[in-house]
Amino acid sequence: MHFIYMFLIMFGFWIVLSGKFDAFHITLGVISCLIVSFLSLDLFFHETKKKGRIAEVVRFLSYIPWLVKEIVLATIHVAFIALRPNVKDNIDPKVIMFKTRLKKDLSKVTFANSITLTPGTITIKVSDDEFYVHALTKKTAEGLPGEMEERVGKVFKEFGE
Amino acid sequence: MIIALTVLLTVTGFFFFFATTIGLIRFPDFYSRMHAAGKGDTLSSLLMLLGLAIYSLHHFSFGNFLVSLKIIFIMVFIFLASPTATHAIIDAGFESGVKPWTKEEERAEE
Amino acid sequence: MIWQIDLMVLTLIVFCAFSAVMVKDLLSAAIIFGAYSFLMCLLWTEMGAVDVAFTEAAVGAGVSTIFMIAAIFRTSRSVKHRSRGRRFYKLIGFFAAAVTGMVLLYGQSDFPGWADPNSPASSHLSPYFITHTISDTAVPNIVTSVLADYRGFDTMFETAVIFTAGIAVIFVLRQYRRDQTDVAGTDEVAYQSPIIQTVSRQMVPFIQLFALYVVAHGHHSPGGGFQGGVILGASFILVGLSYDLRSVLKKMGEGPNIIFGNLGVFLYAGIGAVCILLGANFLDYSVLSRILPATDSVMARSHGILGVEIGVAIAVMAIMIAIYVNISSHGKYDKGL
Amino acid sequence: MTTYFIYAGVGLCFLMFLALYRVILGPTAIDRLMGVNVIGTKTTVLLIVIGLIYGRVEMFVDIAIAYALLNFIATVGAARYFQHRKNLCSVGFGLRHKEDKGDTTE
Repeated sequence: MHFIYMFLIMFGFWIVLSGKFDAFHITLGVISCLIVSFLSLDLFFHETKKKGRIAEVVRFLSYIPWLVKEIVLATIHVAFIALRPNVKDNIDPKVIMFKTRLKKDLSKVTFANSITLTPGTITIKVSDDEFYVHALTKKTAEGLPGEMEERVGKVFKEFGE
Repeated sequence: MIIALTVLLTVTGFFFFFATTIGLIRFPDFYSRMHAAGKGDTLSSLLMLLGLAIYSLHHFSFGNFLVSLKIIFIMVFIFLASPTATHAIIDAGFESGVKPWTKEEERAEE
Repeated sequence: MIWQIDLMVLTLIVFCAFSAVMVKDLLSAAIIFGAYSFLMCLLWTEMGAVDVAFTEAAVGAGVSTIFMIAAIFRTSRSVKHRSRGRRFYKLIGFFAAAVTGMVLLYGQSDFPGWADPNSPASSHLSPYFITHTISDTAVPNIVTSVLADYRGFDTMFETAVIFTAGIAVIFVLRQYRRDQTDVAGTDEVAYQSPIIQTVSRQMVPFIQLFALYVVAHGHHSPGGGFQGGVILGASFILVGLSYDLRSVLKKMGEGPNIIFGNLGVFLYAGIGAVCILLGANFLDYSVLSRILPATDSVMARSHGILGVEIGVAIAVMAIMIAIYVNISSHGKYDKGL
Repeated sequence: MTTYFIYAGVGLCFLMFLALYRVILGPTAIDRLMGVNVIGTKTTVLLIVIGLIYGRVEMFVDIAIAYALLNFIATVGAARYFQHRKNLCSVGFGLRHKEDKGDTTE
């Protein structure tokens, strides 16, 4: 079952890459997709999981607009600091540590990368449930884990429901 | 219309590239420089690539549409890879024991 | 050629090259050399040499940087610094380099100008390739048809050179121990980061498919066997980097890898040998139309090129993996970078 | 529009000069790695810009994809080095620092 999913995803990617629809190239595409699916199936679907994957993808996509908004804010934030005359007065970096309630690897990864992309914070290290985060200012440090953890948890159905 | 959008997106992206590269030079320590490098690169390259993807739809044809899709694939890839690379670098710095710059230390030195 | 960008990139390259030579720390030198390769690729692209740029992007920017870092990881990171008694030798070295540079510059004046339409290459050879490629081989990308058909013999030995390099690395570095199987070593520490592991796990299949696309579409777009093979090898290297060496060896063990390397070269030479058996010259693919169904001699050349490219890709992929595994594990196949 | 893209390309090259400051002057190896990563993303964009100037994007976009992929792999590879060798070995130019301490582990 996973094999078929993976084959279809790979074949879609091949169509985008190839852009040629004669029989010869389609055959090559099918062979290539089979080879890749055979080679990397265990990498692509690591956690053997039940249904609900599609719903998860949909929820993840609905999470992205919020993330994009945060990225824009983050870049403006950094740009603002960088272009102002005295950099050292405007920042007050510190490393903070907090524990997360997220369990799954995938949600931890999403959370960590979201932290990296949001204003003034970068994930330094993730070990088990401890997150080490470098924050550029005091204000951004206080905002963690906060709203984002809720949102990521909702995407991956972490907190029961 | 398409050209106006392209110019708008690329100029915005270029501005962010510029600002964060300035940040790359001006920030005091490794970690805060990484803020500039990681965040700035992601958004600005996404914006510029989006502008270029839209521009390649200028003369619409199926081939150009596929080119746009490929550029969008690069965007998705950068969206995933850039924060990961940032994390890899900053983790390497943390592992090898780079001291973060803090305001307290600055004051103590004075 | 866009001279504004050309000038800027060239200046950047010179800066990079100088600092890569000047810096004492070898790891920094390797990293700066990566930047040098990036810019070099940009320069080739900007000059219109797309296939060369692709090779530079695949080999120079990606894989060779990792090879160098792995080599530094297993050896030493700093240059031995001797303060006295070296000045004389340095002076000799500088003098030799200066003389060679001057001779090269002098010899360069006899070359035809950049893109000179009257030079022998572009008045005799190139027009033939440009006008005959489609009618001879039905391959739109001239570089591919020149590499794999018109000068197929040359490319075969290029593949053999890469194969020899891989064999040499295995011979020099590989250490066999009696109490060890292929997948040994229990003290391997994986990359301590779930983020990098998860993201690269999702990316590896796409990288592999892209590599196969590059191989299969060498006829129509830049790329081909070499580039596709390197990227395919790089995907395995990424597995090794983000997990550990064992997961690479689980996918591509030592034995199968060497077999693949041999198979690639064998495929190339074998296609040539089949041509001899069918009564034509070595690597004259047009005669393959007799055994391939529903192909005329033009399409046979096209398919012959594809077969050869696949052979190159397999060989290059296997050799890339072999070199990475051997360098990064000191030939012990236990712990990677 | 071609002129606009040429200016965009020149601008990106100019930004690469700024990033090259970090690559060349360090101070540590990991700062250099950061600078190289920044140059890498700019190059990916610049490749497509050059493609648009030549009007042959479909050729250049493949290189840009390969580039983005391999930039990531190289960065991970270089970062992986520091997982096992924990010293940064802060050295600058041979011109500025006469005595290098060098790597002492192993």
